[in-house]
Amino acid sequence: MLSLIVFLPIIAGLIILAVPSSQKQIIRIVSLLAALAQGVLAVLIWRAYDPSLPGITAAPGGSPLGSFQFVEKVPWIGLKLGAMGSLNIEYFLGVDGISVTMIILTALISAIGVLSSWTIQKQVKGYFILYNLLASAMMGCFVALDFFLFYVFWELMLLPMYFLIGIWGGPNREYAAIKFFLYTLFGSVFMLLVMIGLYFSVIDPVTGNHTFSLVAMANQANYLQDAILGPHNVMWRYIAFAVLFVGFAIKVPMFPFHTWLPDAHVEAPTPISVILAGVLLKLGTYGMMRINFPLFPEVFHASMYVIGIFGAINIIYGAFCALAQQDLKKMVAYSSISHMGYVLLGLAAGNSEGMIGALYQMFNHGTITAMLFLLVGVIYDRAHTRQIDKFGGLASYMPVYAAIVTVAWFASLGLPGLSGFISEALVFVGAFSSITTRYIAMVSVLGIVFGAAYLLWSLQRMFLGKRKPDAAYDLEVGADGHEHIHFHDWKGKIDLDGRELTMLVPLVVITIFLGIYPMPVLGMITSSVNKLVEVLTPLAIR
Amino acid sequence: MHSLIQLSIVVLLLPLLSFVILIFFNRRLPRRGDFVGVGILGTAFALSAYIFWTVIVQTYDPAFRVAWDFTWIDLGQVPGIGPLQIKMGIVIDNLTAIMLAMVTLISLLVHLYSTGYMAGDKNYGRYYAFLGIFTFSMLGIVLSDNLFSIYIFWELVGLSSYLLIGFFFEKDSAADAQKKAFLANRVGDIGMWLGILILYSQFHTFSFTEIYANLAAGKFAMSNAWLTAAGLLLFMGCVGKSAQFPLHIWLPDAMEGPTPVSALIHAATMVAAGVYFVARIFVVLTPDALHVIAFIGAFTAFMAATIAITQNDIKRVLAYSTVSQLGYMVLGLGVGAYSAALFHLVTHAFFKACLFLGSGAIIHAMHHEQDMRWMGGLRKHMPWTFATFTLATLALAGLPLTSGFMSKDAILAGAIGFATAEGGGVYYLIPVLGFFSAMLTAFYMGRQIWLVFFGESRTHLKPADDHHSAHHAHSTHDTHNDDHHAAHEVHEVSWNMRAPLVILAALSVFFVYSPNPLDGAQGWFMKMIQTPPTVVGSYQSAPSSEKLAVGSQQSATEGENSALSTQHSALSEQHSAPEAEHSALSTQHSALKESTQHSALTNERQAEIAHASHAAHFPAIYISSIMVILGITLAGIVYVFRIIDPDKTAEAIRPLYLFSLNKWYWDEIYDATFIRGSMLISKMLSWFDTNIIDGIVNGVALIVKKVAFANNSFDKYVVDGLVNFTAFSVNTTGAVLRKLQTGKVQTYVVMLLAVVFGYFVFYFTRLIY
Amino acid sequence: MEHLVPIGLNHYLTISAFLLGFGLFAVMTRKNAIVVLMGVELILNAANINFIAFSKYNGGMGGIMFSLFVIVIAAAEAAIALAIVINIFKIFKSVDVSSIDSMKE
Amino acid sequence: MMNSLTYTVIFYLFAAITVFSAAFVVFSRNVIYSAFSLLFTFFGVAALYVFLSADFIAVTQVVVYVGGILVLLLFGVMFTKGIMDTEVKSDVLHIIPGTLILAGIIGALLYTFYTTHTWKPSETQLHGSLVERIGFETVSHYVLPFEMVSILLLAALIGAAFLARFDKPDNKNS
Repeated sequence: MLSLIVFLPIIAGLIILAVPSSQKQIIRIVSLLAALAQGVLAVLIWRAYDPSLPGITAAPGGSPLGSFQFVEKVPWIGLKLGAMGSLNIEYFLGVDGISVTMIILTALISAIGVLSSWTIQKQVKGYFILYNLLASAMMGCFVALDFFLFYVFWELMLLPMYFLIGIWGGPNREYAAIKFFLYTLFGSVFMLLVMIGLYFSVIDPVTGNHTFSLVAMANQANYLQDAILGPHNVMWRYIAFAVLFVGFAIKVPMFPFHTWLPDAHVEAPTPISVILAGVLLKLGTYGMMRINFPLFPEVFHASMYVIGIFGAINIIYGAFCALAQQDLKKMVAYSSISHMGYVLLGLAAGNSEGMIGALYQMFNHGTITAMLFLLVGVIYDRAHTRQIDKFGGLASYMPVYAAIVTVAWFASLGLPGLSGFISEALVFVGAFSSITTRYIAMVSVLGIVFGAAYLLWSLQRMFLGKRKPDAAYDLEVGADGHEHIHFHDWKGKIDLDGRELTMLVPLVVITIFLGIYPMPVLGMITSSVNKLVEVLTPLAIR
Repeated sequence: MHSLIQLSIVVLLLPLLSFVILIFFNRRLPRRGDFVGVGILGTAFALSAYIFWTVIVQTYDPAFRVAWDFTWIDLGQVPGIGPLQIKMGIVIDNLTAIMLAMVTLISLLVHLYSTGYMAGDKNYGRYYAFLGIFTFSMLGIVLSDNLFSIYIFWELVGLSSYLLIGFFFEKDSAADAQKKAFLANRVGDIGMWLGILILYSQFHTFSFTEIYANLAAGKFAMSNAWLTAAGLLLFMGCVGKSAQFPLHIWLPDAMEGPTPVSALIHAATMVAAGVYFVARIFVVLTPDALHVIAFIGAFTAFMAATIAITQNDIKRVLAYSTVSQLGYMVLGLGVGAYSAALFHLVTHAFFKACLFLGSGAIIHAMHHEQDMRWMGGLRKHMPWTFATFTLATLALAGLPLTSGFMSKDAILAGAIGFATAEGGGVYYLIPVLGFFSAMLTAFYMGRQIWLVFFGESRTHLKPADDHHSAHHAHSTHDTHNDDHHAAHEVHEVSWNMRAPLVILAALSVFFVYSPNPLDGAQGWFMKMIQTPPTVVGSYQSAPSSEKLAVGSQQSATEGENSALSTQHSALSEQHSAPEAEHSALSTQHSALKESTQHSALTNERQAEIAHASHAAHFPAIYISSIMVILGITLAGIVYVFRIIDPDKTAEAIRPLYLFSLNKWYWDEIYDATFIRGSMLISKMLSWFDTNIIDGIVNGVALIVKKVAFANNSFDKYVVDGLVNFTAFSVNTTGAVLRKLQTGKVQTYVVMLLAVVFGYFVFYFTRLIY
Repeated sequence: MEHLVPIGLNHYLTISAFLLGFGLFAVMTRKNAIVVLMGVELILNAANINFIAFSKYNGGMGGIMFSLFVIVIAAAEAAIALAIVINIFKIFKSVDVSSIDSMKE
Repeated sequence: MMNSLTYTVIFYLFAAITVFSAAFVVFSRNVIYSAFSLLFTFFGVAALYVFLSADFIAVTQVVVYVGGILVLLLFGVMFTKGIMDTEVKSDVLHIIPGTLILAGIIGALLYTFYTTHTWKPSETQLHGSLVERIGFETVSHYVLPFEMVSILLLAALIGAAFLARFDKPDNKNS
């Protein structure tokens, strides 16, 4: 099941490989079918998933596999290394509440990304092959339970992303692609070191060999006492945690490591922005929840304060930077940074409300930001500019577009009734309830105001009022006496067309539905996250 | 589930239904679907009226309360806490029933009124949809039984307010105003949210009942200062929503919205929600917090009144008047005059809605002329409007026989009582400001009535270009405007706009609320809404037994009757002995009342204030009547008899005049500090981001690149040089040695043998030496 | 004749040394491939003499048997070598060993 | 058994024939002369074998070398060029290093032989005819090398016949 959902896009990619590159429509349809099939599988997994099982089994005596579901575990690479012992890598897949949420998100965003890629005209075949590779790698990251396998998928993701930005991007694409690539690679190199260190510190309780299994690593009883990352080696454990954290934080992206994001977003084509913001950023925080924190619980507990401060900086700093942007897409990119700060803050709280909120925020940010980037893409397709000042009064001429923009913008600023609110609220509830992060939460609340400020301001400048003199479009009086809008070389429908509505309406519906009744998602994640929190809480406090 | 709960759910969801129908289908319905909105609101009002009838008239029990909740979010088995759920629920008590009826009634009237006022607007259907979602959110606030859902609906009314203020979004001023309103509210909301968080972090629940029970049981683990902070932060929500100083700036600008909206949202209901919320959380407010609230209310009332006297826009005068009256309500809550404040809320809602709708009628009749300087003489053209407007004005000014008189008087009496109970001194500032504001209120309302309805029409005095531009601003949404007959075809509005005025004016008369026109306390309202005993202050409580604490907590969560109630009342009567009447008042037998002895000191304080207020009742009547008459007289002197020329007076005290006209320069101050400050910070941080952070990144990249280049040179000249040298030497050697490779086998044999011979030589040389 | 040393091992070795020397010289210096082959035969004969001489004075049969095999292999070698020489002649129209240097460089 | 003087004289005679004819093989400019001179060398060597009690080897030497190899060489000479062709006269090259090495190698070997004092002839030297012993050894101790050598010889002869074949129509085109 999981293998199928992971490798389905790659299969589609192979099929596309056999299609002549002139058959663009067939290529697109094959990709779409693969994405839809992936979506169906995701729904099946969601329906078959038993939300009462927590996933991680930390307690000694529990099943060494944990209570993960849909587990697939076969030996993959077994190398005898002589005096070094042997290298045992497993093909180990499985899901718990944390990953099943992300699987659904990934399937959803991938499908929408394919639809959004319909307008790509340049080298369609290559584009969709890379796109499918990317979709596979992302999905693989979320279901891999072997650290090595995770790492393979993690790196596999990098390559198509690099080309997708570097070939199909905007004018400054090479710079952005290189920056993205180097930054992420920088993080993952350290991850590799920690991974090897962990390998030599952990023993699989069943076989007695070293193992890359994350489930085994999450149980502190499996660590060798005197190994490099064993419980006695406090300093190295701190260093490993920090290094791993930086690796994931770059992906989030966390404050000092965030500058690749605006560049990458501005240059990337719309569907890639959607994927990047919708799924890739979540991998950073997902990695923290899956790997960084449970493997080093005592270090996490000691560094909650620091993580919280970085979260707060992300929230407020991102909001301020967004306020100053002239480029709409850049503004949305900075809003992503701000919103991912909520996730960090929720994680830093270290309690159930915060962590559940963080995970839910990951999901909601995925859908909402995808919506935002799609909407930016819609206007960019028409006007060929994203400068906020080049618009004005659009609400009169593109009412449907304006309505959906309003929903998306308000969802992003955390309006109750839309999904973003519940996650933000839970994050704050958690962060405030935790004594460690209480004051940080009090400062971070300012982010709510500034978030509203930049979103409403951009909304006003683009949609309200009247056309500005130097706007990127003309007005002409139609046959019925009303004013109509006219973009320079745009032949299509002025307001949203059918394809764009197909992309956006599901997201709007999800956003509203999950804002009113969040349990379909929250129900899946609570037991896993509660268990995670229990693992993370030191015995002395528990 | 109680049948009232079921009904209230229907009432709550009906406006939402209206919203959904209208937002999607308004263009396909006849008349853009306005009948859907009006019809649904009519139904909702009928049901609310039934609830009101059942609760207030039939039951007539001050302690009436039914509640129901359901699990909204289930967070599962949370480590350290156990099962944790976030619940949503509905509570119906007397206050809810009254508010429910009031909100649906005014909303219905506004719906009805708008069929005339907004007719012909191009977004007519959308307007009704927005009204629907506003009513839904407002009812949600009223019905909520927990802080979380109140916060949710709180933000939703903010949204609907945003949408309605910016209804004419093509005007930049409207777009600015809607943004300003939302942001100012957001600032208040984050305070409120932090307050909620403080309480939640202690008890892991949002429910009012559970929080109060826990507080009463002394389970608040943080310091007393945190509790005061929690109260003040929660009050911040009210500051934002009810436009109290320092967040009052958005409300006057919000008059950019359609006038019926101003009546519904920015006069009667939404802005009153802040006061309603403070009343809901009244029991957690510590004395310190209450003092702050009282002062803010008093200052707001005064400040807004001083601004109102110089404004020329008819709606702005009313807007500042609203701010001022809201200040009164907040003042009332701050001084502990709980029921008086809520009473004022209800009475104010009706007469202010009447005033706004009346001004709407005037504006409509004057073809969107809002400046009072160019009005005048409308009394003859619009008799219905004139009559209802005047009645509501009298109620606002607080002349006897009106509802406003009773409620304002009760608040002022409470203020005097408060000052007395707190021991005078600076606390007397509060009643003084209150009375002074009452006089100012009478003055500016008198001015307004005179300028609008009396004298001769001054339309022709208006400068032409000003007239034109003002007119033009509205031309986008007003299809039946016509420049030519602006002045002389002013006539009374149609019945659908007149009827609401009449109904609202009727509700501004005293007998609706109390048989005694001088004492509202004898009316049903003050009987039904009584001050709840506070739950804070248990930290001060006398060493009462643990058993009582546990018992009180149980009974508090269980419900009304309790085995301990006799004991409690005995205790409470003991400490509130001085005045039996007020002790009864302060020890109501609602669910929370059992905990009286834990907050003994605070409740004693309440009782004392109530007692002092009662004593101050008649002085307050006299003083306020005098002040009102003074104000009206002054207005008469200035505007009717022209004994003092207003223009010359304004010249004489020009700095003060400008200070008032420019609204105390708050907008400029905020613009210079917060807004410019934020923009500056954002520009700085953005610069920091692109130049420093990204600069560091690029710098690192550059350094790496430089190093790479240096390395490259090293590589090129040293490492590669070495390699090339090796290659060169090999090449040279090869070139030399190549000569040896002749391809002739015999040459090789020669060499081979030469070597063998060489070996021989070597060997024998070794052998010899 | 008493001064004459009795015929011993060294005599045979001396003869073999001369045969070897001449054989080598032929291989080294003569251009004609046939003569080179003759030199090789000389070298083989020199080796055979040594084998048999040592075998005689040692008393074992190893040298004898070995020389027998050497003769057989020499025959095979001669046959093959001549075949090659004839092929070379067919290709280069010459049996001049020194002119056959196509492996140079 | 002849007396030692006769024995010695005959030995020296054959030794001289062998060495001088070998020298003539090498130094003669005419290939034909070389070939005939080689005949004498082979005979001389065969005689030396007789002195060394290896009568069977001597016979084999005569049969194989003189009857086989030498005839083969003569055929080779004749196949390649006309007998009396002037070009048959083979040139020399590397004459100086060749001479030096010739002298050096011979000198060095002789020096070695004569300065080696450890030659100790066995008590049981070979005497008389060895034919019977050779037959014995061949089919007992050396049966495997014997068989291998016969196969090698067969293969070599077939290969030589194949290589030396004239007119290979298959290869002409390639």
